[in-house]
Amino acid sequence: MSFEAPLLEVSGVTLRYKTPQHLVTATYRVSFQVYPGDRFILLGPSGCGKSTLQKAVGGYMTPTEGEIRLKGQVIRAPGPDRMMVFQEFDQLLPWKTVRQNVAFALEASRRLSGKEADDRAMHYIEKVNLTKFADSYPHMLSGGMKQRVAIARGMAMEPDILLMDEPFAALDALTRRKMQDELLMLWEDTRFTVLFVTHSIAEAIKIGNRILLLTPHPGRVKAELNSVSDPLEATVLERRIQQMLFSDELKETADA
Amino acid sequence: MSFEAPLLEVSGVTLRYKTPQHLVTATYRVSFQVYPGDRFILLGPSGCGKSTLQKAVGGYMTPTEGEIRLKGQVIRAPGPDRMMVFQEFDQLLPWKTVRQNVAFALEASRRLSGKEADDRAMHYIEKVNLTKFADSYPHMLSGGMKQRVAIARGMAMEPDILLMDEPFAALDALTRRKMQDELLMLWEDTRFTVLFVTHSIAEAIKIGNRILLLTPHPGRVKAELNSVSDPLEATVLERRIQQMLFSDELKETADA
Amino acid sequence: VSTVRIAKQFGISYLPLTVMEEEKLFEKHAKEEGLDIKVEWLRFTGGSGMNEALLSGNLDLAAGGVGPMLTIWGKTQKNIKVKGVAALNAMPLFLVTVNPAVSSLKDFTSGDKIALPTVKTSIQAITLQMAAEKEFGPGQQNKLDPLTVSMGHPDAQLAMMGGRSEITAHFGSSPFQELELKDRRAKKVLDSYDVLGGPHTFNLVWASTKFVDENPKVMKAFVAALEDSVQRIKSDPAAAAALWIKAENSKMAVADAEQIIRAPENDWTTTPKKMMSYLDYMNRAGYVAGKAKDWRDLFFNLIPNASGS
Amino acid sequence: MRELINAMALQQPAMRPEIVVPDSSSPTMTVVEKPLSKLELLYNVSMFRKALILIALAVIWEIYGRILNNDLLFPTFSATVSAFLQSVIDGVLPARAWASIRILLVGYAIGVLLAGILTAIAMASRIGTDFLETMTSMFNPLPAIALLPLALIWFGLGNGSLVFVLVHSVTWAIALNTHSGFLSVSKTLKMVGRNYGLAGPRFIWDILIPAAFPSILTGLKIGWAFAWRTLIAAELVFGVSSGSGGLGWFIFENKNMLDIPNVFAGLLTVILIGLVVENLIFQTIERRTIQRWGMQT
Amino acid sequence: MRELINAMALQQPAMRPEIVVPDSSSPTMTVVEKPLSKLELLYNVSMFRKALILIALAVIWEIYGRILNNDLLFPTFSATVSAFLQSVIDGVLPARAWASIRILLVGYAIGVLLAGILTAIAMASRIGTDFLETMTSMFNPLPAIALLPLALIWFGLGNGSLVFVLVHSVTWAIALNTHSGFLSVSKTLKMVGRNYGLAGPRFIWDILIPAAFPSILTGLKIGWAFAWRTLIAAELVFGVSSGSGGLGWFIFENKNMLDIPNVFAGLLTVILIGLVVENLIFQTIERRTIQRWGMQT
Ligand SMILES: Nc1ncnc2c1ncn2[C@@H]1O[C@H](COP(=O)(O)OP(=O)(O)OP(=O)(O)O)[C@@H](O)[C@H]1O
Ligand SMILES: Nc1ncnc2c1ncn2[C@@H]1O[C@H](COP(=O)(O)OP(=O)(O)OP(=O)(O)O)[C@@H](O)[C@H]1O
Ligand SMILES: [Mg+2]
Ligand SMILES: [Mg+2]
Repeated sequence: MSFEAPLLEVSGVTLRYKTPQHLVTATYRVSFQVYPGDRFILLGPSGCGKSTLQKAVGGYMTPTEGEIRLKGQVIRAPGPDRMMVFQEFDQLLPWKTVRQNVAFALEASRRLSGKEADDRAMHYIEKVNLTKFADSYPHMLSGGMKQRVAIARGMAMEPDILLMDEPFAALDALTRRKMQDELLMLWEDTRFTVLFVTHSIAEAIKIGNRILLLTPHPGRVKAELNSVSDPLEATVLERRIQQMLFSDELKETADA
Repeated sequence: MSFEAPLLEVSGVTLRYKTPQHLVTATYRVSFQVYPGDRFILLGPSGCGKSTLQKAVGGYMTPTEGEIRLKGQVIRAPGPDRMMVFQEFDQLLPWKTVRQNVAFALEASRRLSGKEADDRAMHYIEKVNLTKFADSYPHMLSGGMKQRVAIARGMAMEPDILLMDEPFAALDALTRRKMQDELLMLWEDTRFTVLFVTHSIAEAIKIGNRILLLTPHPGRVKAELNSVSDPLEATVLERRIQQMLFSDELKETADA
Repeated sequence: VSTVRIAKQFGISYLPLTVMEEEKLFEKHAKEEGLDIKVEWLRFTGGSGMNEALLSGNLDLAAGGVGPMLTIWGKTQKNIKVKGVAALNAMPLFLVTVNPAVSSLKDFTSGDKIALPTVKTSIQAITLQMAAEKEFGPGQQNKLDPLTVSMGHPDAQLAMMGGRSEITAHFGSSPFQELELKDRRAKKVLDSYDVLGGPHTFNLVWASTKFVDENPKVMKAFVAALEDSVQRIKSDPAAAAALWIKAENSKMAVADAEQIIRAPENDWTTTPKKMMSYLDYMNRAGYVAGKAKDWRDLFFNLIPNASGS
Repeated sequence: MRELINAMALQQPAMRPEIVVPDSSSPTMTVVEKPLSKLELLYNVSMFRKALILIALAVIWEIYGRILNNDLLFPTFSATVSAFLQSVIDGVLPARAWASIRILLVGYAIGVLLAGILTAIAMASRIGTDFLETMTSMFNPLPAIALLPLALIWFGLGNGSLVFVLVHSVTWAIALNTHSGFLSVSKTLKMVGRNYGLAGPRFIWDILIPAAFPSILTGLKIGWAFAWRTLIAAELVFGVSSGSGGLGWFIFENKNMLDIPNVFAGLLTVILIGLVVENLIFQTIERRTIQRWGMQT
Repeated sequence: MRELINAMALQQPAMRPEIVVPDSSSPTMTVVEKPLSKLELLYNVSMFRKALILIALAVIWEIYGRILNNDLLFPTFSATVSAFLQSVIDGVLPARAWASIRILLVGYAIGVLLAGILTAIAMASRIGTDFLETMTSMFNPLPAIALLPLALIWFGLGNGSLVFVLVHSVTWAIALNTHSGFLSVSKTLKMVGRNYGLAGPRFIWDILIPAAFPSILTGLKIGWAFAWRTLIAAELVFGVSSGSGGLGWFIFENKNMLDIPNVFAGLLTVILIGLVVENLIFQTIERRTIQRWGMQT
C-alpha cells in the first residue's frame, strides 16, 4: 500500500492573494503528498493558510509557485471529484430546502438523479440528525445545523477526495463526537480520501492518520506526523504537537 | 453579593420563529437570572436555541411568552449596553478595515471618538494578535481572524453585558487558549457581565462561573450549575455535564 | 404686461414671425404705442404642447396650424374663449409620392403608406379626408385613413426619400415638399388648394380672450408688427430669405428659400382664408363641437378690414 | 499564567444553589400568545394598507383638481374616472390597452432574453464584461428617437420598430441589474456551484440567477416600467397607422383633440396596469422566491 | 462504539515516515513568479480592452454606413465624426451639451435626494414600504408627457419643468434599487448596526447605504442613463426659448434641416458623455468602494 502513487501531490506551493493595496502570502512553499485512503489533517494556527490550501486543492486558486497534482494531473479547475465542505456558514443554496440542497449536489454533478438522489440525500440527512428539518430552508437553521447539512452534502457525494474545512467547529461536544464517528464509519465503508482542516489537536488525532503541521502566517510545513489510535499514545502525541505548535509562542513570551 | 438584584432576568421565555410555512419553537419557557459580574454560560446541543436566546436578550426578538428584564426594565430594542459577538462570520462591516471596524463601534455608540477610539481599538486588536492586519478589510481575513476582530470589538466596547455566541469556535487550540485568558483577564479588570454560548464543556467550565444546560430542540432548561476552578473538580463536573447532556442520547440508543 | 411670450414652430411658413423676431418689429410697434415690452420667443415642436402652454398661462400668443387652432377654439368657447388673432400666410400643402404607380388618390393601395404629422387631427389629415370625400363620394372620407401614418416632417421625408421603408407618400408642408419635389422620383398627387377650391390659411396666431382684453395696446402693436413684416417679405423676398436662412441656421440655399417665398401660390397675408370650410368639415366629422356663422366668430376683432373666409 | 487565572477564578460573584430540572414529561407544549386586536389584524394586511394609500391619493387628486378648476389641463379624479368608465364600456380603452400590452410583452420578453445573453457573455470572460459595460454606458443614455433611422431600415414602420425600441429601453436596465447582482453573489456560493461541476449556462441558471434574484427582480420591475414609458412615447415618434395604435396613441389623439379627461383616462389605465402587475405578479414572485428563501427581510 | 472505531483506526493506509522540518531561519521569502508576456500585460488593462471594443464598433459603423450608402438615414462614422469636430470647433455642440448637462445634474441630484427620502420612509415603517411600492408601481410607468400639465402648472415653461420631468425619470429607478438593496442587506449586519445603537438616518447612512452600495450604484447608473434619455426627449415636448436649448434641441433642429450627420454628431456626444461618465466616474467609485471592500468579484 505504501508503494501506491500519491493521489494528491502538493509540491512547493506558494499561495498569494493580490489585492490592489496589498500582497498577502498565505502559504510559502508547502509540499505534502496525500495517498489514496488517507485521512489527512491540516493543523495550524488561525490565519496560517489552511483554508487557502484547501481552496487551491479545490481548484479555486492557482499557485504562484509550485504545482498541485491530482492523480498526476495538474489541477486547473474545480470539480465534483473534490467535494468541499467550506468553513463559511453561507455555503448552502438559500433557495433550496435542506433535502434539495443535498439532492441537488448529486444531480448537478450527475452522480444520481430523481428518486435515487433524494433517497441518498435523506439517508445522509438522517445521519446528521436533521430529518425533522429536511424541508426547512437554510435561513431557518442554526449555525451548527447549517454546517451539518454541508457535511451531509459532502458525504452524500461520496467523492474521491473530500475536502473539509473545520466542518465540526460549530458543533456541540455530543453532536461533534457523533459526526466524527459517522465520518470514520463512512470512511470504513468506502475508503475515500479526506483532507481535513481542524484546529482541535484531539480531533486531528482522532480523525486523521496523517497530520500536517503548519507554521503561523505565512504557513510553511513544520512537520508531517503519523496519527495513533491508542489513547495513551494519543495523549503523548497531543502533547508533542502542542509543543511543536506552541514553541513559537513560548519563544515569543521568552523574548518579551 | 448574593443579595444583589439580578442584572438580567429571563422568566418563562418562549421564543418562536414564524415563517409563512412553519412555526418553529426555538426555546420553551426558559428562565434564569444573571447577576452582575456573572460569567454565565449557555450550553446545549446544536439547534437548541442558544443563539435565539442571545438574540432575544440582545433585543432582536420579542418573546412569544414570558419576558426578559435588564436591570428591571423589559428589553424592547437592541442597544450598545448589550454588546454582541455573533456566531456568523459576516458580522464585520465589509467597508471598514479591521481597526475602523473596532473604532467605529466605539464611535457609533458614542463611547469614544477620534484618537481615543482608535487607540482603544488598536489596544484590543493587539490583544487578539491582529496588529499586522489592522488595515486589512474583512474580506482579506481568514475565518478565525474575522471572529477575533469581532471579539476585539466586543471587548473594546466594555459593555455592561457582553453577549458572546461561540466566539472561539473558529479558533485553533493555541489562539483559543489565549483568547480565553484574555477574556478572563479583562473580566478581572472590569468585572463586566458576560453571557457566553459555547459547545465545549471544558470551555464552559473554564470561562464560566454559572452554567445553564439546555435540552435539545426546543430548548428547555435542564440544569443551572456552578462552575469550579480546581482541575480535579473540573474533571468531575465535566463528566457530570456530559452525562446530563448525553442522557437523552443514551436513552435513544437504548430504545433503538 | 411687460413681457409677451410668443411661440412659433419650425418651417418657412412661420417666416412672418421670424422676420418680426429678427427685426424686433414687435418691440418697435409697441414703442409706438407707448409700451416698453420685452418679447420672449419660444419654440415648440407641435401644436399640442403649445396649446397646453397656453392653457396653463405660460404662453400669450401661440402660432400653429389651422387644426390645433380650431380644436382649441371649439374646446374653450365655454371658458377662456381662445380665438384667432391673425393669419400668417396662405400656403398650399402637397401630397408627394415616390411611387410611380400613383398619380391620383385612387391609385393608393394597401402597400402604400402616407406619412403626415398626425393622423386624424393634423391639417394634412383633415385635408386628405376632405379630398377623399370628394374623390370617393360622401361617407367615404375615411377611406385613406388606414394608409396614414403619423410622422414628423423630417422623419417622413427621410423615410420616403431614403427608400428603405414602406412610406411612399408624404403630406407635408414647405419647405419639405419643395425639397422632395426636387428629386426626380417624386411627384405631386394632391394640392390642398384644389381640395379647398382656392388658397387657404395654413398658419395663424391665436390667444385667449383674457389676454387680448387686458392688453389691447399690445395686441394692436402685434398686429401692426405682423403687417409690417408681411409687407417686408413681400417687398424684398431675397432679404427675407437671407434673414430666414441666417436665423434658422439652415443649410438650405438662399435661392431655394427665395424661390419658395416668391412662389405665387404662397401668399403672405394676415387675412384668414377658407377657415370656414375647414370648420364646417371638422364639425361635420365630429372633431369640433362648436359652430360659427362667420369667420369673424373665430377671430378677435383685430383685423376687422380683412376679407377673410 | 494558568495559575494566575485559576487563582482569579476563585473570586467568583454571587454563589447560589444549583438547579436541576427533572425530566419534564409534558409532551404537549402549550404556548399562550397575546391576541391582536381586529384593527391590528386588518392593518397587518398589506392590501388593506395599500388601499388606504390609494384612497388617500385619489382624494388628494380630486381636491387638487377642484381647486385648480382647469378641466383642459388637469381634470378631477371623478371626471377622469367617468371618462375611463365611458371608454371601457365603449370597448375603446380595453382594445387600445390590449394592443399596447401585446407589443409590450413581446418587446419585454426579447429584452429580458437579450439582457440574459449579454450578461452571460459578460460573466464568461473579462472582455465580455468590458463589452457589456461599454455597450451599456454608450447605448443606455440614447433616446428612442436616436434609434429611429436604424429601426426604419431594419424593421420598417409599425410593430417591428416599436418592439426594437422597447428592447432598447428594457435590455440595458435589466442587464445592469443582473450583472451587478451576479457580481455580488457571495464567493462561497460561487465556489459551491463550481464544485458541483457546474459551468456556463447551467452555472448561471442554477446558481447565479437564484442567488442574484433580488437584483434581477428589481431590474425586471424597472424594465417593465421603462417599457411602458417608452412604448407610450414611441407610439408617437414611430407613427402609427391610423385605426390601429395602442394606449400611447389613445392618449396622444385625445390630447390633440383637447379631450383631457380621456387623456387622463389613458394614463389611469397605465397606472392601473402598473398596480396590477406589481401587486399580482411581482409581489407573488417575491413572496414565492426571495421572501421564502429568506433573502430579503 | 468507541472501541469499534479505535479498532478500525488500526487499519490505516500507507504508513510512512514522519517528517519534521527544522526551524527555517530564512527570513526573506523569495517567490519566483512566471512573468507575463507584454501582450498579456496589455490585455490585462481594462482601458485597452475597452478601446479595442470601441474601435471595433466604430469600424462596424463605418462599414455598415458605407454599405447602406444612405446618407439621409444613416451617415458613416467618418461623416459623423467630421460633423462632430466641426460643431465642436464652432463651439455649438459644447455649449448645447453644457446646457443639457447643467439641467441634467440638477434634476439628477434632486432625483437622488428624493429617492433617498422615499427609501428612508420605506425603511422606517411598513406603511412607508407600501407607500413606496404603490407610488413606484403607479408612477414609474408614466411617460414624461403625462407630467406635462402638472409641470406647466407648477413650474411653467423652461428649466423648472425639465428638472421636474428629470426627477421623475430618475427617482423611481434609484428608489427601487436602493430599497431592494436595503432589504437584501444581511440580517447580521443589520443586527450589528442596531447593536451599536444606530437608528434612523444614522443607521441608513452608516450601515444600509454602504452595505447596499452595489445595488445603489446600479440604480444610479440606470437613473443617469434614463435622465439623458428623458432630457433629450423632453426638450422637444417643452419647447425652448430662442437661442437656448440643449442637446435634444440640437438634434431636433438639425433633423429639421435634414442635416443628418449633425444629428448623429449630437447622438455621438451623448454616447461620449456616457462613456466618460461610466469610465471616469462610476468605475472609479466602484474601484474605491465595492471592489476594495470585496463586495463584488
Ligand atoms: N480574499 C483574501 N484576500 C486577501 N488575503 C486573504 C484572503 N483570504 C485570506 N487571506 C489571507 O490569507 C491568509 C490565510 O488565510 P486562510 O483563510 O487560508 O487561513 P486559515 O488557516 O484558514 O485560518 P482560520 O483557521 O482562521 O480559518 C490570512 O493571512 C488571510 O489574511
Ligand atoms: N430565522 C429562523 N427562522 C426559523 N427558524 C429558525 C430561525 N433561526 C433559527 N431557527 C430555528 O430555531 C432553533 C434554534 O436555533 P438557534 O440558532 O438558536 O440554535 P443554536 O442553539 O444557536 O444552535 P447552534 O449551536 O447550532 O448554533 C433551530 O431549530 C432553528 O431551526
Ligand atoms: Mg480557514
Ligand atoms: Mg447558534
